[in-house]
Amino acid sequence: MSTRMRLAISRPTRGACGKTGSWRVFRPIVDLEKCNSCGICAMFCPDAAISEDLEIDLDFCKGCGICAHECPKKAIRMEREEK
Amino acid sequence: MLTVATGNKAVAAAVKDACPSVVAAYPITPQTEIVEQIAEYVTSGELKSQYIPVESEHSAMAACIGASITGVRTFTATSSHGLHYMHEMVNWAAGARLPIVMANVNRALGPGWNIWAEHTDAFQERDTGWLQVYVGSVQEAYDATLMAFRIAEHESVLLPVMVNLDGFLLSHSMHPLQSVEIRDFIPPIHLPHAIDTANPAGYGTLTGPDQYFRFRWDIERSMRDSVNVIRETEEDFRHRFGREYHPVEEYRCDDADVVVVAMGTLGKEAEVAVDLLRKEGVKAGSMRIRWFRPFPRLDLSGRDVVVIDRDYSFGFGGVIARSLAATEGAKPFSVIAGLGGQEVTYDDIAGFVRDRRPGEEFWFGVMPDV
Amino acid sequence: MYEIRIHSRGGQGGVTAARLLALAAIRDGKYATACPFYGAERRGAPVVSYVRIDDHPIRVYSQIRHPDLVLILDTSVMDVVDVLNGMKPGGRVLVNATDHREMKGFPSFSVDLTGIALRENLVVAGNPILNTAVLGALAKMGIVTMESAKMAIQEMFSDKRNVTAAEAAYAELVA
Amino acid sequence: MTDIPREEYILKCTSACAGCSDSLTLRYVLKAAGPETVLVVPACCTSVIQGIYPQTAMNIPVYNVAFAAAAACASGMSAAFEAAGKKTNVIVYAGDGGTVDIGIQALSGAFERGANFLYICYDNEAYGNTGMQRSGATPAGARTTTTPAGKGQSKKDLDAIVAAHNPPYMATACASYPKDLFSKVQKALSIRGPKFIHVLAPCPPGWRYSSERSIEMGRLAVRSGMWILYEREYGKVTINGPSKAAMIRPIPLEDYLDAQGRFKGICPEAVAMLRSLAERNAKRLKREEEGIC
Repeated sequence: MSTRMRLAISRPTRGACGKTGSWRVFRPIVDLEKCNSCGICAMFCPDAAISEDLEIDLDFCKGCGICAHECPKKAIRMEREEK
Repeated sequence: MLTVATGNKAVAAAVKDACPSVVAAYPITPQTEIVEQIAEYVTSGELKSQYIPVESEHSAMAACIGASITGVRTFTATSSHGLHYMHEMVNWAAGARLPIVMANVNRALGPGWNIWAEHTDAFQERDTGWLQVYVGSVQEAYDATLMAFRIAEHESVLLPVMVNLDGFLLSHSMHPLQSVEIRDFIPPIHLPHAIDTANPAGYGTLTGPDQYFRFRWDIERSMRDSVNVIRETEEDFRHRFGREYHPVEEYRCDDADVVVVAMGTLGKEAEVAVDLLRKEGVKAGSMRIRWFRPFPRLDLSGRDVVVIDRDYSFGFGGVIARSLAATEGAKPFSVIAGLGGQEVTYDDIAGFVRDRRPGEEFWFGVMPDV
Repeated sequence: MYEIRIHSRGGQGGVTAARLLALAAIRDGKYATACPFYGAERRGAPVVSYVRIDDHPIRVYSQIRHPDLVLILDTSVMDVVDVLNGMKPGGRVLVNATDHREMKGFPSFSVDLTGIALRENLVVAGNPILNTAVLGALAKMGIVTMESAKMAIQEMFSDKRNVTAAEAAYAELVA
Repeated sequence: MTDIPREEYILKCTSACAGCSDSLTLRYVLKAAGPETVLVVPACCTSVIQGIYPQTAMNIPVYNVAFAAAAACASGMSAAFEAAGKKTNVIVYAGDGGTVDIGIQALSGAFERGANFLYICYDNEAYGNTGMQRSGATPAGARTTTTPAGKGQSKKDLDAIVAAHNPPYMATACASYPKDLFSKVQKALSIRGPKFIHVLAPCPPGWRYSSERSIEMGRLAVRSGMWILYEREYGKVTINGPSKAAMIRPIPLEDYLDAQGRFKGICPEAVAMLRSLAERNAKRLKREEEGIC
């Protein structure tokens, strides 16, 4: 690519849309006692904000609550963000 | 080889020689023969292109855009209503900096249905960022199409080029045609921003007001740079193949007191009128504007100017006349003639010159005769 | 500049005749253009084509108003079109007919192109093909050389009967 | 069971609404397609959620193109890749507006020509990007900003239109069944020619339900028979497991409608339209699957 700016070509960037974690109204809290690591939460996270180790990336988690809603063990609860 | 061909066949022959990887086109009178001939070349194997017989002009340009962004050479052709049906994508092609070459067979717009020559169709695309060239003969249709690929693909241009030829007057007229051995006249295409899976990128994502204008400026910068690329290409063409072209073709202008400015076939017919006028003792000359974008400079100082517009911008005036008023401060006798294929002969043109009224506008065939 | 106007009906090959004539003139080393006038006509409607031949490049695109030669491929067109309109003084007329036609004092030549085409079995979709034979007649009238006429025909058509037809018209036309 | 790769091709993260099933769908589409892929995206939610120049969340080439142009652009692109001898997947990823309305001509043309690409329509049943105006894909009774009293007409039968082109492969899917979606994309990309996948994409703000219920909403659609999961390979229909089960023992349609604000106050006529459409579709597909049609 020439250095000349001919057209809008965007480069892949982590955080391209900012830290969407700031959007959250409710924060997912995992109860590790109840979690059986089935991975359904990660499977359904629209933003892939839950890692393979089932760590939730709070920098980007928008707090949609799908993980809590879909968890078969009810191991995730949504709590009001303290701002 | 020297043969006889129509303007349409000449364009198709140039496309065959330039060998684009993808041709996507939709037929429309009077462009149809271009599409048919290319289809024949592809079927016979003379042209190794992917030929996409799209379902509309909008899709023709969209398919060329999709192909071009992968870094291959592309071509399409259209006319009139077809050009305007693809208008959205005509803008897109330039903004996306894709060196697509398109032949446009100039034709009037309905209603009423009229399939004959007029320049208003292409003039309405003048602000899209396309380079536009208008040819005056079948040979020039071939030559200009070849040069269009080289100019469009030049790294300091990377803008699409529209080759315009008058409907029927050129598209269906048969003239001598001498094809060339192009060899390396058109270098292999290299699109610096071609889409590449090894280097992922988002093309045309949301672009804010703080950035958008930069890309618009770069279109204009390339348009200005194209002046030299056009000169260089036409010079190399003359050097290799012996035929000479300039952004404006001047005829007997050196000592002229009055200059006729016209485009396309009318620009050639004007030369015959000039010869006629010279015999009468009128020091006339003619200038045929070939490149309309980028718009050329014309030396009109101290001369009477008669502009023939085969076009009109309603509520404003003849586009060439108004353009020259803006760029050269000219006060031309503005003749509106040839709309919808209206017959305009060299005798008529000589009449415009003899009875010129600088600063006025005259609709030929509508207003009382000059 | 020598200007020829061809009157025919859509589908009779008037346009191809114009092209062949221009090609033959170019093979003679001249400049030539051929230009059909397209209306909204369809097969069977009267059509006009133009051919210009000159020693210099041709820059005229408008229709021919004052022809040096009028070629009539179908005499029935004369009922609806004034084929002699604008005829140049001294202009000539070539008619596809079995008999001589009086053309208001303009020298007129007749040749039975249809008969020649039928004899050579040059018929496509029921229409006799006149456009190759006519080149022989035009060569006889001195518009192009017979050699170039044959060359042009061979470049556009592989079927040898087209040349035979042109030769027949050349022989039959009394110039 | 299909192994779904761990790779993500969307970097954290897009600016899609919380709970967006378009984002979730795209995750699995890209996992199935892999890195040798170009996405063609017409105007739709996906064109605005990637990020703002000069950054994008998409770690795969994306060509954003005008609203009506996606299928034609993709057909040109796949022809160019073919001319260059490249085996790059070309996938159109378009919303319902860009597919059933303004983009239908280009889609039809490209499919008739047998162009080699995969067209995915993610269908949230309205113009979501511009704030939920009705589209041809909006179902009867649904309230949108341009049908404030509920739409009076049925959803356009896009699948029947596509099927009429006899593509080698077409399917429906929903991100509530990600493995099913993943394997359908994989299968589609293994076939040459025009392929089509129609994905139901529940939309929290547009359908007016709270974001955590996106997956549930897709399931309710399938279980009530409002969305039928099936494939049509070379003309042969297979109804997929979840829809097979739903055909035997569907949940009440109201379970699906009552969960969404857009159907609030829906008139009985519209409910009847929805019900009869669902039944007709189920019947037709069943007959097709059995080879009676």
